[in-house]
Amino acid sequence: METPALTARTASALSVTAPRGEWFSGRTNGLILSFTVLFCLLAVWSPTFLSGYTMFVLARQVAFYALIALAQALCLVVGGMNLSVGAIGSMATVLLGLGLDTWGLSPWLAVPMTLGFGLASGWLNGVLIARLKLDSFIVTLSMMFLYMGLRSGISGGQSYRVPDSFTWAGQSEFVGVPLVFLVAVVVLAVMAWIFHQTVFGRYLLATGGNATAARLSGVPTGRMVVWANVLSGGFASLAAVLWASQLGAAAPETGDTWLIVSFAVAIIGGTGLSGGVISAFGLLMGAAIFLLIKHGLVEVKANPYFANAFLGLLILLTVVVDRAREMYVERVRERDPRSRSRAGERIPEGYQAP
Amino acid sequence: METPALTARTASALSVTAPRGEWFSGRTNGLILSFTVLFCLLAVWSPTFLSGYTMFVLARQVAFYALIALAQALCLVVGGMNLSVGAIGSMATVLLGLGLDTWGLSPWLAVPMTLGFGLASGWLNGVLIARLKLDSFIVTLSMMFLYMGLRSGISGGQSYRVPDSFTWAGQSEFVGVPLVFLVAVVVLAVMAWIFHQTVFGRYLLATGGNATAARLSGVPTGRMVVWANVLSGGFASLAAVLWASQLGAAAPETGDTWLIVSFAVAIIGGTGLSGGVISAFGLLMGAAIFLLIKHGLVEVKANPYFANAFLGLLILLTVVVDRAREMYVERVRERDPRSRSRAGERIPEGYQAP
Amino acid sequence: FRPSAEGARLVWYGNAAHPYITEVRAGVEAFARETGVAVHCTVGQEWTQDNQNVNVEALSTQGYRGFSLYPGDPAGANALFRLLRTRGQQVVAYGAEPALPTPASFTVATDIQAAARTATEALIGFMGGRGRILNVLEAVTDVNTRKRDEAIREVVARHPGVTIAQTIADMIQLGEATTKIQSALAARAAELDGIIATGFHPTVAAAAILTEWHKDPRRKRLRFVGIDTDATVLRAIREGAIDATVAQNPFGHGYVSSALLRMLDEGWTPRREYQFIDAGLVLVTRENLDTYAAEVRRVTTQLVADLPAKYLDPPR
Amino acid sequence: MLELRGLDKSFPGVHALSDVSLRFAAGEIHGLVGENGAGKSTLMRLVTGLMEPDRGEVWFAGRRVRFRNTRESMAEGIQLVQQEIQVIPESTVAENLMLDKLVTRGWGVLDWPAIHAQARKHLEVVGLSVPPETIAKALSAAQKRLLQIAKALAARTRLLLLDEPTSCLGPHETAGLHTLLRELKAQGIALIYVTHKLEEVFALCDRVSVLRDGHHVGTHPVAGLDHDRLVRLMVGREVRDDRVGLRPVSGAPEMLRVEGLTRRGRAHDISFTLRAGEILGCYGLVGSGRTETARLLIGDDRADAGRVWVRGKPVALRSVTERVRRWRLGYVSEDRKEEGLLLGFSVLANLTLTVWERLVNRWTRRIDPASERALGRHWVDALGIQCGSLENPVRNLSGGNQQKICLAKWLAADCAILIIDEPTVGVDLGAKEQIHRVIRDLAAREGKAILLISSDMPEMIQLAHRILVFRDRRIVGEVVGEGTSCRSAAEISEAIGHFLN
Ligand SMILES: Nc1ncnc2c1ncn2[C@@H]1O[C@H](COP(=O)(O)OP(=O)(O)OP(=O)(O)O)[C@@H](O)[C@H]1O
Ligand SMILES: Nc1ncnc2c1ncn2[C@@H]1O[C@H](COP(=O)(O)OP(=O)(O)OP(=O)(O)O)[C@@H](O)[C@H]1O
Ligand SMILES: [Mg+2]
Ligand SMILES: [Mg+2]
Repeated sequence: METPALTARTASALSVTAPRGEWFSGRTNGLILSFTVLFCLLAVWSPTFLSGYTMFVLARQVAFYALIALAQALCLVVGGMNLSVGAIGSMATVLLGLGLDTWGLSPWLAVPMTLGFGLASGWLNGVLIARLKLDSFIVTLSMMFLYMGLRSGISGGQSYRVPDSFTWAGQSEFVGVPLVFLVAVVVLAVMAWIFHQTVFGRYLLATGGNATAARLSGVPTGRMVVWANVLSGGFASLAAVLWASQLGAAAPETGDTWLIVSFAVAIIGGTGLSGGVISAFGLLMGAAIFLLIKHGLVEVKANPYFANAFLGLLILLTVVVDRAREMYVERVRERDPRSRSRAGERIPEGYQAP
Repeated sequence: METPALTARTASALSVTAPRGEWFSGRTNGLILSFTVLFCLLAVWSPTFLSGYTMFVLARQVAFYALIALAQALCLVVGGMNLSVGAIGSMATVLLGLGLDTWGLSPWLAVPMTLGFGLASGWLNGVLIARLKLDSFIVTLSMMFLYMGLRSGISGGQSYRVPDSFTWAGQSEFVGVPLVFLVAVVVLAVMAWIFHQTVFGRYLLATGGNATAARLSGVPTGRMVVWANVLSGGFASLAAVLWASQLGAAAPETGDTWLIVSFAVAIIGGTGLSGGVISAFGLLMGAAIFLLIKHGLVEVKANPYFANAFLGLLILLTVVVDRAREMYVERVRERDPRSRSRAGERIPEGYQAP
Repeated sequence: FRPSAEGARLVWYGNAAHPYITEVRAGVEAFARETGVAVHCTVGQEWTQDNQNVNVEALSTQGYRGFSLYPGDPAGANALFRLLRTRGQQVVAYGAEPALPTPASFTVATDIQAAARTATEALIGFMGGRGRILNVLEAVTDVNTRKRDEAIREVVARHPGVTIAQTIADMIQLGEATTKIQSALAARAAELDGIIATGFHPTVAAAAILTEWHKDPRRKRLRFVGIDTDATVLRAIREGAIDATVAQNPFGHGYVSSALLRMLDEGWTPRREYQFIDAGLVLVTRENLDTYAAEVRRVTTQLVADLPAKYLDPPR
Repeated sequence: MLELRGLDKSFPGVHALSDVSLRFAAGEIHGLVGENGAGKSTLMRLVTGLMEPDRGEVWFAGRRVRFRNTRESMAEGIQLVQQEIQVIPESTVAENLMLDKLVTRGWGVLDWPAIHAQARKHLEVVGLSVPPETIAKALSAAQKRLLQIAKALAARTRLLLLDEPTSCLGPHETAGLHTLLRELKAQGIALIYVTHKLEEVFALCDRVSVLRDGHHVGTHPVAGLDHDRLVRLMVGREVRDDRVGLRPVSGAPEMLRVEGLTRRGRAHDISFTLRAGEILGCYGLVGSGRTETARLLIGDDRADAGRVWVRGKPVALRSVTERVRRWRLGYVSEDRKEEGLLLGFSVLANLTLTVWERLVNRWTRRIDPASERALGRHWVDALGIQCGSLENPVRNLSGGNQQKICLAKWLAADCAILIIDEPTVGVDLGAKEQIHRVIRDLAAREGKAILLISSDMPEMIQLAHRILVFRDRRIVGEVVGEGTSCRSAAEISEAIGHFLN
């Protein structure tokens, strides 16, 4: 029978949906490019940039950003969002502090308790969203206020002390690589593997891609939404634990800046706002780019009052350049019939259905 | 994910898309109900609640919330969002301060200049989104950082003085009703009229409803996106001007809390997150409900450290009750064929296309 | 002006663009001008500890010798301080005291509890020794808020005719502060006699609200004392809309901490492992509105003069 | 196998099914026909648990069943190919196909090679030769439809329900599908087949049931039926739509002239002219580039080369808006859900979207509500759109009625040139005739120039004055009448077939 040569309409390139795992496809290329350019610029500019210490502090910070973004991306991927990432992190920190400081528990008890809280709060979000069919925005907004109120009420703004046996994790390194960074990389790799290789991961993606179609195919979409939220809460609390460990104190204000960061890094890293698309590697790159820009502004002694303005311009520049690159790639591919026939397998990036 | 519940529901219920404009249909009923309950509770609880001063300050505050939410809703309605509402407000305030204080301009010059900036910044957002086909999230995020950087850079965090001839507007009243409130109500009424009755408004809605279909029907969707952003920027700067006028100073940090508030009020007020749905009256109600909850917490002397927690719980309660009411209405309508046939003209709420 | 100085060995870091930070910076710059010692001045984007960590860690990779820092989080800042100390960099905290024990050598700050006590005493004085107070607190994630709250309660407890009618809190932004204070006024202006605000945002918001409130002569006179010297506040004092405010000497925070860093860099050693230096405070009323700045400056000069004698040993 | 007893279902304002009792046997293909909105799709939904009946019982394999969702009905071996295409856009073809039966190596770990191998097998069955790794949103509508069918067939099935499965398939794919279905029948599977194409009923079905306005009006063995009788059963009256032939329009002014229009990879060297009052057909197999040509014409896609004149004036503007407004060019999209309708909006808004600008009061700048409603009413009546009320969101309408709205919106728009892409997909016989009449009237009475894209050969033959034949994204030939004489349908299709091979 006659089947038209298949030309792909669009795709967001970061999708992990091509199951053989195009870890480095499309948009990810753009991210790697931006990252490399930034990295090289900084390395040339500053003699201290390539020092072990700089790498250490940067890697540690990247790890946090990536974890927080992952917590956000998990909700985005099923078509929702989580405004309460930061608040869950905050509340988790307070619980951790209560456990370690006030109740004098050992870290081996307090940390699981904290993570348990994260999972439970995610579960609560998920259940409200999926079972009561409420909007994820409203639910997580309410929860954000709830936890923010609780954490200040409980802690009174007081940071909790944590024992040295606990701070070890956040401050130690492993052949020069911060433990925290290793944790984040392992978590991201596992999540990437889950999204590529397991039924669970594919179900999450399908739920975000088209909930109705997924449900008709027997995907328990409600349960998937709950799971996504559970994981989101879990990673938010994990980030909180690691942060407290690095900080050497459980500060209730932890998480106050996470909301914007989590969205920004997730989106820069190529997670689709409308669901169904995620790239673990993209999250890492997104976090690195975001942080390199911030670090770079300090390195070049940009007028600190205007630093945010430069940050904004650079983010905009990054996406505009990326867009230009995409348009160019598309143009080239269209011109060259050979590359188009291959396009049946690969997907032209960023093509906007007219 | 299964949450289009809210969007789908509101899409039918609140939509001003039904061209005869059901100003008080469906979800709006729920809002009025919540508002009335809160209002009556407060009136009974507190002897001072019905006093002139209370009404005055509350009305003024509602006006701000509603304006900010409108700025957000305009972008939501065309299927985007505006993370830079607050930053535009902030930058506008600084410009206003520069004009009035540093350059010594008259308010008649400084205010138009400020509003002009708002419109221009919205235009810039819109052009980047519509012409370069960039994601509204990323564009407005970058702009948020940009303006936040500029405002701190320019102002150094220092408030500007404003002359008394300027503070008049924010503090005066008109038979007991704050001028600011009147402005907001007029603006909302005009916007409601535009959305119901004019081609421009309908085109905005259509763009958000289904951009492709709208474009293929000859709706200039790109231009509509630009316009929505222009108006959004304009209203953000209007809110900034009124706020400076009320505060009696141009404080650069104006706008720092607008982001969450604008989203929360718009969503509570029934603006769909996925576009095509807006209700001006809903915005007003949303703002009033949000504020009454906040005021109520002060009235009842809720523990200030926990105040946010109560706020979160009450918002959640409001939507859960509303959801229950909808389910009930739906159930009743299904049971009773007579009400069903009457309901033929009205739009069934909460119906989920299978 | 140039935001940073070439060849500087010292860093002053302000957490965010904020009137308080601007005043501290004025102190640092005055120090640099008067002594000719270059100080790299830089300001962050947010008050939070994690933003401070990102920025200061980036700075510390560049080989500065000493840091003058505001602890974003009293306990959390210590990890950052420790990091700097292990790299051989000196740390002086300003503005607020970090959680003890701390790796910082000094804190130069106003005793916040003393400031709160002074303000409360003044308010009670204005109220004629009796009446009901609205207590307006600032950030609920800041432990200092609770300390101020305690100080206020302690003073109120000493005056039998005075009670706290209500406490409101959690306003780290002017809009929030305005909404809440107005709500409180709306709810119980009739029962109130005075308002105390112990933070920048509540003070500025309350000054604006009371200015408006007192425009209507039929309204009850509400006494007010705040803690901050923003222009709006000073203007309200001059116009008589509010009664007083407490100046906390931010100029001194900047000046003295820089002076300490310089001495540490020159090899002076602290007498004790950690010392708190009270930067003093001045109550600003209509009377000393024009002279208080000079008063504050005098306090600072005196402090700097006392440093070698009281807090440090000369280099060997 | 399946028995329905007194099924009843109402929606606000619509009694979609009333007291329907039917029996379906194993090893039988049971046709289900009826006008748009007769309740066919609703019936399917009730059987598979997508909706619950208000009253009545569903008996399957001798047991009363009450499915609450498709998972439960699928477990019983009931598969549904829905009228509306449902795919998960970001997922691959293989996944879309196998989502409910992903092969694992245990512990939920996927075995992609096995999944792809199986998927390839299932795709082969329906003749869909795309790599299983393809992202689903890259597929054309026809490919998506085949994917959906493949999916239903991939499962262990005892009862297969097909809701207008051939609505966007070409003749070739349709024939393939029918062969497949006959095989399934031979295996003792029960099939229910909903269609508006009566040829298919006669070619395929053993018995046929007719629904009208939600009522079951009869079940008949196909053997004893003829076309006219079936039409009368469905519509309740005679439908005649048998004008045949090509009569070139001459002498009328030239409205549209296209020369060498090219967009690499989508359409190549397209040239033709279109006169006022002329209906120019574009025929071709699925994917032959007709839709791409239309998109180039309306300016939604940028051409690499070629020129376009409207009424002799060169057209340079690129945006759709300009083309619509300035050159009065209309385009009825082939994809009603994605590109045609504002699904959440009311019927009225969808109908009048293209004319709002003309309904504006000069002074108040307000859209005149009375004329808007009148206009909406007019088109609802003219095309017999079943919509309950004008305020009903189009999402709630039956597929055929949605299609009518898509078309009506442009009929209302008063365009000088109208490009109509697959106008009658999923539209019932009576309405099809109405639509045909409207299209003919537009051309004949109002002198509109119409470019008609259709994969429906009879439709093409009945409407067109001339037919352009597309293949491989080029025009490969043109079929015209000779003088004023009509050609027979057979002659025309032979001529077209000649160009296609
Ligand atoms: N979800 C719904 N809400 C409200 N009304 C509905 C809904 N679904 C169907 N209807 C109405 O029920 C009637 C029957 O619809 P149905 O989809 O079963 O028709 P159909 O026979 O499949 O028509 P078509 O041939 O056009 O597909 C129509 O009038 C339709 O408007
Ligand atoms: N905008 C686009 N970009 C890339 N590929 C496209 C685009 N639109 C369609 N295609 C692909 O081109 C092929 C032909 O599409 P087209 O729309 O022409 O098919 P059709 O509508 O079935 O046939 P016809 O063009 O004859 O109407 C399809 O396989 C489709 O996937
Ligand atoms: Mg149907
Ligand atoms: Mg086509």
